[in-house]
Amino acid sequence: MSSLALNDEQRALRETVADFLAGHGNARKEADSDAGLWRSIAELGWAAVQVPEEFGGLGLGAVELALLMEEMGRSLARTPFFATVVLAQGALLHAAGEAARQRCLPALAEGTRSATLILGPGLDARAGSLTLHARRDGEGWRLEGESAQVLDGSSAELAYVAARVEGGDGVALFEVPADAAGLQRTALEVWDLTRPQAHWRFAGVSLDAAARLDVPGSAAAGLARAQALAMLQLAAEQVGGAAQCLALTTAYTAERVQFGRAVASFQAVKHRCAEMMVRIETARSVVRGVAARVAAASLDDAALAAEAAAARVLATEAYRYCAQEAIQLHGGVGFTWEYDPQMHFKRAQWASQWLGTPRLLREALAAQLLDAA
Amino acid sequence: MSSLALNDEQRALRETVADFLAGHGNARKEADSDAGLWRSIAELGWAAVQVPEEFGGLGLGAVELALLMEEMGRSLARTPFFATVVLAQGALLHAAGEAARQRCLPALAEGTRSATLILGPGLDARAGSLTLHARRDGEGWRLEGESAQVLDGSSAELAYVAARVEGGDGVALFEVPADAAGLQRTALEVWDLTRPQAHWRFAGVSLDAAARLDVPGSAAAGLARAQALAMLQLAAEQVGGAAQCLALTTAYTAERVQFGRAVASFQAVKHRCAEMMVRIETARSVVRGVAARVAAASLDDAALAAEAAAARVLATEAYRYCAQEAIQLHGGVGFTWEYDPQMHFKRAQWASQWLGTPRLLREALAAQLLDAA
Amino acid sequence: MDESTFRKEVADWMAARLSGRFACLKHRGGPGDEEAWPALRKEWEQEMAAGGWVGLGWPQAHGGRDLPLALQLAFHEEYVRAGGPGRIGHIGETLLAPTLIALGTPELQRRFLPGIREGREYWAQGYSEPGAGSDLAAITTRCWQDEDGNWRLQGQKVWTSLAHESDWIFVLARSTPGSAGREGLSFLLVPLDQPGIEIHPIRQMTGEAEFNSVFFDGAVTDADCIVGKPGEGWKVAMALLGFERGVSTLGQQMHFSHELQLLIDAARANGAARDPVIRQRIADAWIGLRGLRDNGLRMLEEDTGSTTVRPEALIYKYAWSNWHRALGELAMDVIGVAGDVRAGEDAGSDALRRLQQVFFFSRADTIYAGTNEIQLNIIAERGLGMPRG
Amino acid sequence: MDESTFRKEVADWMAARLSGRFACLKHRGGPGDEEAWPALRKEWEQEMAAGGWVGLGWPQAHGGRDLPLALQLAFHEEYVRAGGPGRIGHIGETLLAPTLIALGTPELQRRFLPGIREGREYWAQGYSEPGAGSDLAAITTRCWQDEDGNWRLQGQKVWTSLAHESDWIFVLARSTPGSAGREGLSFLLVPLDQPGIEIHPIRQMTGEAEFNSVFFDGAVTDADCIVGKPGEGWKVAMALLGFERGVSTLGQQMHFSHELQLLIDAARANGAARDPVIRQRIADAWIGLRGLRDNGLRMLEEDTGSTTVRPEALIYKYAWSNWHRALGELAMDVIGVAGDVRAGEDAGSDALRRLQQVFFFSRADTIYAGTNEIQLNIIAERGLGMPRG
Repeated sequence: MSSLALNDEQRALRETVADFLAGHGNARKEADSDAGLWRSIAELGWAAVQVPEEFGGLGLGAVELALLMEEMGRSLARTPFFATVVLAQGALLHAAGEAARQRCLPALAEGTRSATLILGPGLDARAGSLTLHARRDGEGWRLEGESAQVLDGSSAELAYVAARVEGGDGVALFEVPADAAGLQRTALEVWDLTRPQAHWRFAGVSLDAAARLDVPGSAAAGLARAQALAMLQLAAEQVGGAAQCLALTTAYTAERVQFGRAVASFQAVKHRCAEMMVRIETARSVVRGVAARVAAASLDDAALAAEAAAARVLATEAYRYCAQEAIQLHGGVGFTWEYDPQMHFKRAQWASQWLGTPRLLREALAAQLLDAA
Repeated sequence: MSSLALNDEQRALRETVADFLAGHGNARKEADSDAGLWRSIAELGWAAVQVPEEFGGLGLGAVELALLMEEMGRSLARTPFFATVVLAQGALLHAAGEAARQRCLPALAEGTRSATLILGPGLDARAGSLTLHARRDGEGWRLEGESAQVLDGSSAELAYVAARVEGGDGVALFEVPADAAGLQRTALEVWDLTRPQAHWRFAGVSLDAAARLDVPGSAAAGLARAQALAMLQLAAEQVGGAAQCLALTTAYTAERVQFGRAVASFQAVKHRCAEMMVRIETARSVVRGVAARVAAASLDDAALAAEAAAARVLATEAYRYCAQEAIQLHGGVGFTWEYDPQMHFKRAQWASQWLGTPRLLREALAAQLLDAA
Repeated sequence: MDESTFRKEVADWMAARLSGRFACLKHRGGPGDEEAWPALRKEWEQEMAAGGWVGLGWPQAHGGRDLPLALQLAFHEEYVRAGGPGRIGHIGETLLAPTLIALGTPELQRRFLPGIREGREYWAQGYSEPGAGSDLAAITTRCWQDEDGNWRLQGQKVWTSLAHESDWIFVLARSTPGSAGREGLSFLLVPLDQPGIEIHPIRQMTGEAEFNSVFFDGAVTDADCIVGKPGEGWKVAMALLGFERGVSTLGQQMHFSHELQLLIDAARANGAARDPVIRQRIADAWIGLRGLRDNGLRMLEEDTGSTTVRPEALIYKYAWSNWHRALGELAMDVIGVAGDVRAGEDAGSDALRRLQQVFFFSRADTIYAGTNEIQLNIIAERGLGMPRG
Repeated sequence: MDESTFRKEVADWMAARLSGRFACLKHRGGPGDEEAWPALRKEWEQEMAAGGWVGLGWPQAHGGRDLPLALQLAFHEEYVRAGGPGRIGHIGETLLAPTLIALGTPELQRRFLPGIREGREYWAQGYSEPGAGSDLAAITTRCWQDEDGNWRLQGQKVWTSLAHESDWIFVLARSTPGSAGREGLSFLLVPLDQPGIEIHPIRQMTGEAEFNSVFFDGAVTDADCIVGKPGEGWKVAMALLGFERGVSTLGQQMHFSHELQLLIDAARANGAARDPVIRQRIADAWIGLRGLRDNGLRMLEEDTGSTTVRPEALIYKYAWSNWHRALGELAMDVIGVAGDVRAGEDAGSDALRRLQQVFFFSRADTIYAGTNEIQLNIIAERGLGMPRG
């Protein structure tokens, strides 16, 4: 039985992150403030949280990263943290060979470079969904194809790219600098301004042999594991966003008067807020539980996939519900630009479509529960 | 545009039926009172409502029948009305040949005999789901197989039975007297005591040639149409039951005091009751609309199937929701035997499984909407 | 007139006129899209007026055609079927005009009805205030009469659709100093283009602004620009809202039906139509639309003249707004990750843009014109006789 | 002690003892099935007591084993995994005993704890009344002292589980004439087998009766059979309810897990497991169970000793009861029309009977021990600090 309790260091980390982000939220600022925030985060060492000490990291784990992500979600921070730390570091940690990890991780742990990860649409790691193809080209490789929506695709300096290897050699993981010749990036106009995206076209991008990071034959399983861990961390971020929707709503309805009473005193409003709390705390319990079990290394791959899926479904439904109700219970101002609920609503919608929709995650769970021999 | 307005005769019928059933409800009485109620209903002419005048009926239509069914649902009357009028008459009207209608309908319209209908499990009319087989036997027929759950299976005097004809001859409709040799009936202990069932085993039941009622080749389509119309009428009954759940709940909560106030004055209770009303009235509007279009003969078979499915899904969800909330809002007494909500809960559960579950009905609709060329 | 002949007449007219320079208006200008082509849509209103399609249900004495319900309905259905654009004149035609016909003086009727009928004058609605949303009786905008009898106004109205495109606004304001609640209010007709009025757009979640705040700072209107007597404004305001549930609800349903069809086409195009869960939800959307449709027909037809509570009318706003909101969610689940990206204005993105508008803008549906919570209160209290508070 | 050794010890003991004449008790006697084999289940309680499995968490001074939380949890899990029957002694062991240990006098502890620990004396709970369900403070059952100091009781309690199988009942009654609300109540311990008490079964929707009404007509108990002082009954009663959310919640989850497995087996057997919509719902049930489990672990572990609000504890009752109710609905949708027929008592119908019990009996889950509505009020007020009323 792994403990769900936070220790003193973890509680202190949560406080520090929450305090810092409360004072440095950038969701409503212009994009040119983003680099400064990311630099500060790197200086605080948070980009290093899950990287082992041997690669220049802090050697902490899923629990600490989830605490960070929850606070990021609460503040709607617009930073390369998710793409660089959760996605790119995650792929390196689980799908790259020892030498590649040694070479690539320190810069990402320091936060001196920002990165992203390219899998199939919506960050689908299954081999069949990958849209990029790698072909041997002398000693090196040549990448072709396009990825329609790359997270942080305009700002990332590096991309870790999963591609299908032509000739039946399975899946490989490559490092591609964003300024590589033959790579065309087009920024997209997205609804959720805190989660920028770009279209990437690989019109024959040549890479040298060292750009391939995986040990052949092991990338698919490693990427699946990295994807499951990313699901867990995205769930943590969603829990933070949902909790903020509830906090905004209880604060607003406590002040707002209709029919001579605070809106918060209406039983229907109270019950809706209570329902939000039930969903948030349930999702938070599972995120905390899965993170603890990941930290205790007590889950095999199948169990990790199942548990991460559970966390994601709960967090996705909680965030969508809370964002919806935050708009509804704010009344007219809820769907105006000046109030925050609409920003959470867009983030919740974004998060519901990436790293597996609830529908697909449930079906994957059902297959585990029902189709075993 | 067919009118949804009731005319004066229809309104008067509704009043008469409601008054009569309010004074003669038998759901809580012993089963030996049932025959008397059925006799009274027959004397009032209600068993004749949809039968054309040429067959001894009143020649009214789907709208009047739906009004009757709604009141039956409200009162939870335990009568052979649904099985005899909706199911058996319906099968005769739409799947039997002219001579058979002439011979069989008058007794059913008079209510001198009670009857039932046997299709596949849950009254599934599709040929592939039928569990009885008919084999030519000299001039006549021989029926084999079993039907696990026959509505009114212990009390019905006649059964109209759809069977697959051996040798690829499609589906046929037979009339089988309940006391036929080779027919074994076993009463079942069911949860919904107002909807009795029995297991029927056909251990070689011999029938003469006249027992086959359909015009060969036409039974399948006729039964499908009868099934769709039965769905509409069952939806009407469900609307009546749901409306009664709401009426019971508003009455009980108006009287019951907690925390020094009538329970009905709590906003959460009011909103729940309002939500019940929304679902009931939506379902009622569609039942009324489909019945009006059936009466105006403005629907082809595909449109009828789709519209009846819509009515059924709305009515099924409304009844389940209202029965659930009636129990919940009655508090402790809601799940005791002495109060009515539990009876509606059982009826709502029964009704959710027969004549197509919401899940199957939605899929059938989706096929119409999405799979057309 | 025979309904099918009439329908054909409408369809033919629409096919002929909604073309050429008006072709770009097809299916445009609905809720969430009201900023599309406002000037051209005003010309379209005049085109329609010239064609005799404004005031179909008004009495002939007021320049209307006094058509029976079935034909009005047929008009709205054919209009939407042909892709007729969102009606920039609808507040004047369907809300203010019936109110003037019912409660206005002959002078007011002569003065204002022709401008509405001819598509020359556009109206905005001035009810809600920052402190009076669900609780409309809490309004604080004041009005008073100068010595010359002219009315003056001071205060702020919000959520006024299209105020920046309108010529006039009807305003519910407090004329009796010190009054509270529903007492002491008056219903004034106020020209928008004057120094005492400022209109500020309210930016909504889509980044666009089809609502406004209207600030009155000593704004003025004529002494006789009042409907009903001073102090009777609440009654007039409620009568106007009563016209909101009219024949046009069935036109709205045609819009919904069009949106559902766009969604179905999108699902078939991208393969979502093969997903069993999406299939269930699409079927549910269709079922819900049947519910709105039959409920709407029942609302228009049954028991007219009866004074009892009309359950189908009570539930209608709650039912359609929540259906529409769910449709938007379904649309985005059908579209998938591609829905993250804002659809462009190019023709190929029409369907995607419309579905995204439904998703985002339907968030307002369950809030304006009585929030879900207010609707449920009303249903419980008026429909079920449950106690207040 | 090492946890895995301990688990094996429990499992071995259960395998050895839950056999022979006790074998028929496997998986029986849970909620909705409490009427199963009551006499034999009392013998089983004594068997367990003899094995040292009662009072695992009690202090050793009171005859308990003072085991750490992890081992208590392990015991409950292994107990349920082995099919251990519903505990007819649980009200005494898990509710009254901790209350006596915390708030009772040494005399009361000496008098009552051994009977509970040895499986000899069974307890019922006398809180709710016909007019005091959600509003427990509205109770009207009176109690007063005779000249000899003995307590007398007059009134009616309802929803008392297993009263007809119990020896004692603890009763919250009004000792201060004219008092109201939470003041003036006392917490009495009353023997059930006496002329002043009548027990009437309450027939529930399944036709069975595991709840009772208990009528007190001058019933009597000893002067010292009171926990806390006269007038302090509310505090004692609430302390007792606080013990309801203990380690046994995780045992309850093992029951739930068993029920979900029965449902999965049924779905695989009848083909419902191939239905895409049923698959989604089964996955959701599994997800919900993870939620209960991790929430339960968090409740037991985090921040113990902290005085702040524990959100995970506040939501727990609402979460499990609604999960369980939904499980029952899913079960019936999996079973289909066959669910119309009452499953028999034969062994082949075990799973079907259990699933039907879940469907019908879980209707009570969202009502007793604080209805959904009360739970949401509490969450909003205590968890979110929203205003009362």
